[in-house]
Amino acid sequence: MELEEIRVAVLRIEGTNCEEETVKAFKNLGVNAEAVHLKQFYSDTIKESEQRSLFDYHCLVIPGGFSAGDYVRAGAILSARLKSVLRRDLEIFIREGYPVLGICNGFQVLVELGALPGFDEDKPISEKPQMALTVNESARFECRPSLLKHENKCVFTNLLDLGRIVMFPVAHAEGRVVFPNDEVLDRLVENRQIVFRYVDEEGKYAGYPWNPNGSVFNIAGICNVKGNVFGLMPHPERVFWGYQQGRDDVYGDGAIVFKSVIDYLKKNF
Amino acid sequence: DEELIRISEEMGLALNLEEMKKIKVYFAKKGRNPTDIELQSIAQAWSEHCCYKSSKCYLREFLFGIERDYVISAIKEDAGVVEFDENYAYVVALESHNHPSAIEPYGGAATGIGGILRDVLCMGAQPIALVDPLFFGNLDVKELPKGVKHPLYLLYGVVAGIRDYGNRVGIPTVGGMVFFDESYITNCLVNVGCVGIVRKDRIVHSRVGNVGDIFVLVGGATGRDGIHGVTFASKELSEKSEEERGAVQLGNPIMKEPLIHACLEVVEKGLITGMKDLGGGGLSCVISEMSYASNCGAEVYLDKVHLKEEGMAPWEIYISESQERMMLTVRPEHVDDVLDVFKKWDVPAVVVGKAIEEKVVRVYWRGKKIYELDLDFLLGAVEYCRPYRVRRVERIDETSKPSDFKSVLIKMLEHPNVASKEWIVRQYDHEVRACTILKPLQGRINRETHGDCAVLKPTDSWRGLAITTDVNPWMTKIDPFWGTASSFDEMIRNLIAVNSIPHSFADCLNFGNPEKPERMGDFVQCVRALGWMARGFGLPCVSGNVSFYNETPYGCVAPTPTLMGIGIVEDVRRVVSSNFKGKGEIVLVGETLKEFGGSLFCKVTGQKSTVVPKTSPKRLKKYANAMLQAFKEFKVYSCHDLAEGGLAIALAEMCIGNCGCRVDLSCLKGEDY
Amino acid sequence: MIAEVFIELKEGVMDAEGEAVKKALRLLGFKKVRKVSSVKVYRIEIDTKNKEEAEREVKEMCEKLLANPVIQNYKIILKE
Amino acid sequence: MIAEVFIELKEGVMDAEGEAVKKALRLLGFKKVRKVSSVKVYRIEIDTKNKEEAEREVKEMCEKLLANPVIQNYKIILKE
Repeated sequence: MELEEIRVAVLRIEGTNCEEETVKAFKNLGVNAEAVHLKQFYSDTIKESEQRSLFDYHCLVIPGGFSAGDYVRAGAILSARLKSVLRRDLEIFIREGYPVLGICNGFQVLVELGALPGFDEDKPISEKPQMALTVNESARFECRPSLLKHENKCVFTNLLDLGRIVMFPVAHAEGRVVFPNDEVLDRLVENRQIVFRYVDEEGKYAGYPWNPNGSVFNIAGICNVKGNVFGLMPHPERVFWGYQQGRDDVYGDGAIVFKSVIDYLKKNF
Repeated sequence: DEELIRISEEMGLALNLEEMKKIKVYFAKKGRNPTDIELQSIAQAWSEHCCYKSSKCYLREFLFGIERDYVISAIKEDAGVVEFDENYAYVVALESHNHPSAIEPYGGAATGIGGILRDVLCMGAQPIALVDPLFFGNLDVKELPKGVKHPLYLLYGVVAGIRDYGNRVGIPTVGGMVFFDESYITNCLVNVGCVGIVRKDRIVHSRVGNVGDIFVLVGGATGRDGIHGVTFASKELSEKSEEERGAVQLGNPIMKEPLIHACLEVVEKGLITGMKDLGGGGLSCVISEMSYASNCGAEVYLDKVHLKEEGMAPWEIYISESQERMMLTVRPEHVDDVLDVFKKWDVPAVVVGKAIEEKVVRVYWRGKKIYELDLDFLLGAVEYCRPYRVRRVERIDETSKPSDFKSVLIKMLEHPNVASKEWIVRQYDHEVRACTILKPLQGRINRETHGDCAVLKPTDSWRGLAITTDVNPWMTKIDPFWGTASSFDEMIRNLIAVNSIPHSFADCLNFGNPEKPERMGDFVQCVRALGWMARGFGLPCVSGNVSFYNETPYGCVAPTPTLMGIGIVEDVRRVVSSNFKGKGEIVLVGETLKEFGGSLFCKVTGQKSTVVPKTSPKRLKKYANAMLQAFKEFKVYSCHDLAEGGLAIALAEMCIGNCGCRVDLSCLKGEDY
Repeated sequence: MIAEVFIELKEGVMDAEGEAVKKALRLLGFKKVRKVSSVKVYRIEIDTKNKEEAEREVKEMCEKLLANPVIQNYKIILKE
Repeated sequence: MIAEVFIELKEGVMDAEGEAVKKALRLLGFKKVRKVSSVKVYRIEIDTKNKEEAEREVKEMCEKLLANPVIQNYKIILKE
């Protein structure tokens, strides 16, 4: 499909914060993207002109922030609301290979929703969550730069060479990856679903502060089996431009995530 | 007369005898007795917090009226509005939230952030950055007076409040400072500042648009929380302050976040003619101030206000300071569109009254008129040029060379006022909105050091805004005049250090009880110094706040004129960070004199000196221009200003950021200090 | 009808908040503290005719929103 | 000795978390929910010889760190 035809929805409810810079990132690459309030997908109190369906878009992004104040657990309320109003559409959307991206709070929502780790292709949203993102080991909010090693490719990183180290900043209080048992981790490794891991300057899998939250296996971002649903705690939209990380070149490390998904959509749809 | 005083105490009006007499005369002429709602409303309007009655005459004399063509609106409104470039203006506000934070640190600090965000929002601006200058008692305090919380408890509570509110509302906290001194043991200071950006053709003023406009109250429901918050801030804290729980309001960031979006949407669509936030004094102050500023009056129907609790008396509704509320004035034909926008964002909005021709405010409750006051009387307010006595600073200088430099340096680096505040900065999301170019912590990853300013890039152009906050209470405690002048000097140097052009500043003046002449003397000295430096340098003061009564029977705060400086960065790609880059010569700019008054060296070694560093605006201007010229002509790798701890600490901070350095001091003339 | 929902971390899942509180308490001089665990409790007032219905409704709330089975256990106590 | 400390907001103080959870539950279809209030509970294991000493220690912990008497009430339950 053509660049101009691509339409991206960046989901928002009260408390999401990073939708504007995420929309700007896509727009700068020539696609039309808009911030869409969850109510616009289902509520009849919304004016006709503003009502939307998930299939008006080719990519869904759940941005960073504190959806519903992060009460109960980060992302819990938004994922419960998503599950109750959009579950059927979302399952079709994922099964047909459309890309879904969850950044920081978005990753927490995808995990609570059961869309990640997403082992079962024909049932993209599992009944029960199969992993959790819980309070950081430092029991504090962490806003710091973090270095990530690219372990495996997915729809959102296929233009990035394997093994490359990039800098995306992190800003979260509940980003520690926890699995119910080791078997889940082994399957993720086996299926090559681990996309990014926290590393130090020499590329080694170091502890705090390089691993800002104490995640198992230094996991920073994973994708589902098909590779079209991707969730990560660091913020690529905050290093889209070079000047955002003190570099002279035009694009920063984060731009590759947005370029890859556009390239995927142009080739496959 | 005793009866008047009794009434003032009983109703918590915090008004003195003279003010109560003024009210009696007014109502005698009216031929009727005042209702309780009228008395409460007058008490709010005449409180120190709302009308600056003890400070206005000195502020006007020394500080106001520094004109610069690029200033659009200064001092008169909730926030200063200054030109940023051809089509954008930036908005600045700095305020204090001291009294509630001493009682409930978490809620006090959070509502402080909520209030300052609304001051910027009501000019129609999108908030883009927050700063939090904080002042606490010394951490190693042994015993505390009864009912006073430990500085560590207050620090954790305040930082948690700012973190949870600022992060949730999605505005980056990019700067601030933390200062520890025993004078803050019983009175911690929580100052908060905010900067916003607005298109020039979208600026909204905090006054009624025109007669016939409809008042629309938007945001949270009204409850009993925060009643007398303003009068509570206008008297000394005492042990029993703890019972005045009502005076502490609690913020709700998840109600505030959509409120910001909704307000900006109605501004964007040009649907409103005026907007003002409900801060101190609640509905009473906002209605009267908006009408008074447009020379018109207002009719208000209290039954329309949506309430949080049942059974509230009309006066409680009228002066309640519940959080997250804004007042809009809207042309009648736009009211429905405005209500629609707020419904989409799940933010309650309701029509509560309309603007009328006659300069009077009438309030109706269940169809009955229960309040009618002339605005000139209500807001003509009372003003004092309080007597003051300036204390003489006699010169003492008992400083001498320390025997062991190394141990002194270690002690200076360990001191809480110099030690790294990374554990606080890392808890604030200082990068949300992706416009933070120069971060508060600079240098190699996970080895960062403190920078002088944060720099933001608010629009699509390469033009940026540098923000810093500064004051040195050790110096102002010894010599209020030269201490304030040096703090202004340090603020300018912070702005220069990142290659930004000093453009404007806001102040928040925290002092003790104005009824005591020597406290008033300190205040006048500080304001005089500020006026002298700002006028001499040519830097306009665009917004400010005065917080008196920061005093308890146990002690009074050091004179604390907190300053927030704003600089213009012509091209964000040429900002300069403070850590060494491993190459280039080290150049020290400026003279080094033996001025140890209020210095870290004296604090650490216990030696005594009252020679506070002196400065002059002309010389400062010359240095500033020379530095800015140097940035243009030479490749400057890094730059840092010398503050607490002088050259030693400045060099240490620059090394911590990246790598070491070798320095030969023999070229410095004069004694070796 | 009032239901109290207790949500606690499962055995083996590190309780970061509990650790932080323990450290702070020891800093303040409470040396005898051995372990602190944090528990989240929601007190829900619900209009149901009888206890069974309330129990069923609250249980569903825990499954759908309040507890994440991977790391948390929940316990419901009903009160008149 | 195990002490359970219940920390709750006082009457009239707005419970932002309670409000958010109530709104979410009603949006999920639990219309019968009338009110939700959030309660923080700490389970503290402490080495003290007897109940009185434990009670006194934990009470002091609440005063100094765990609760702010201005806006919160606390209740201590001791268990063997």
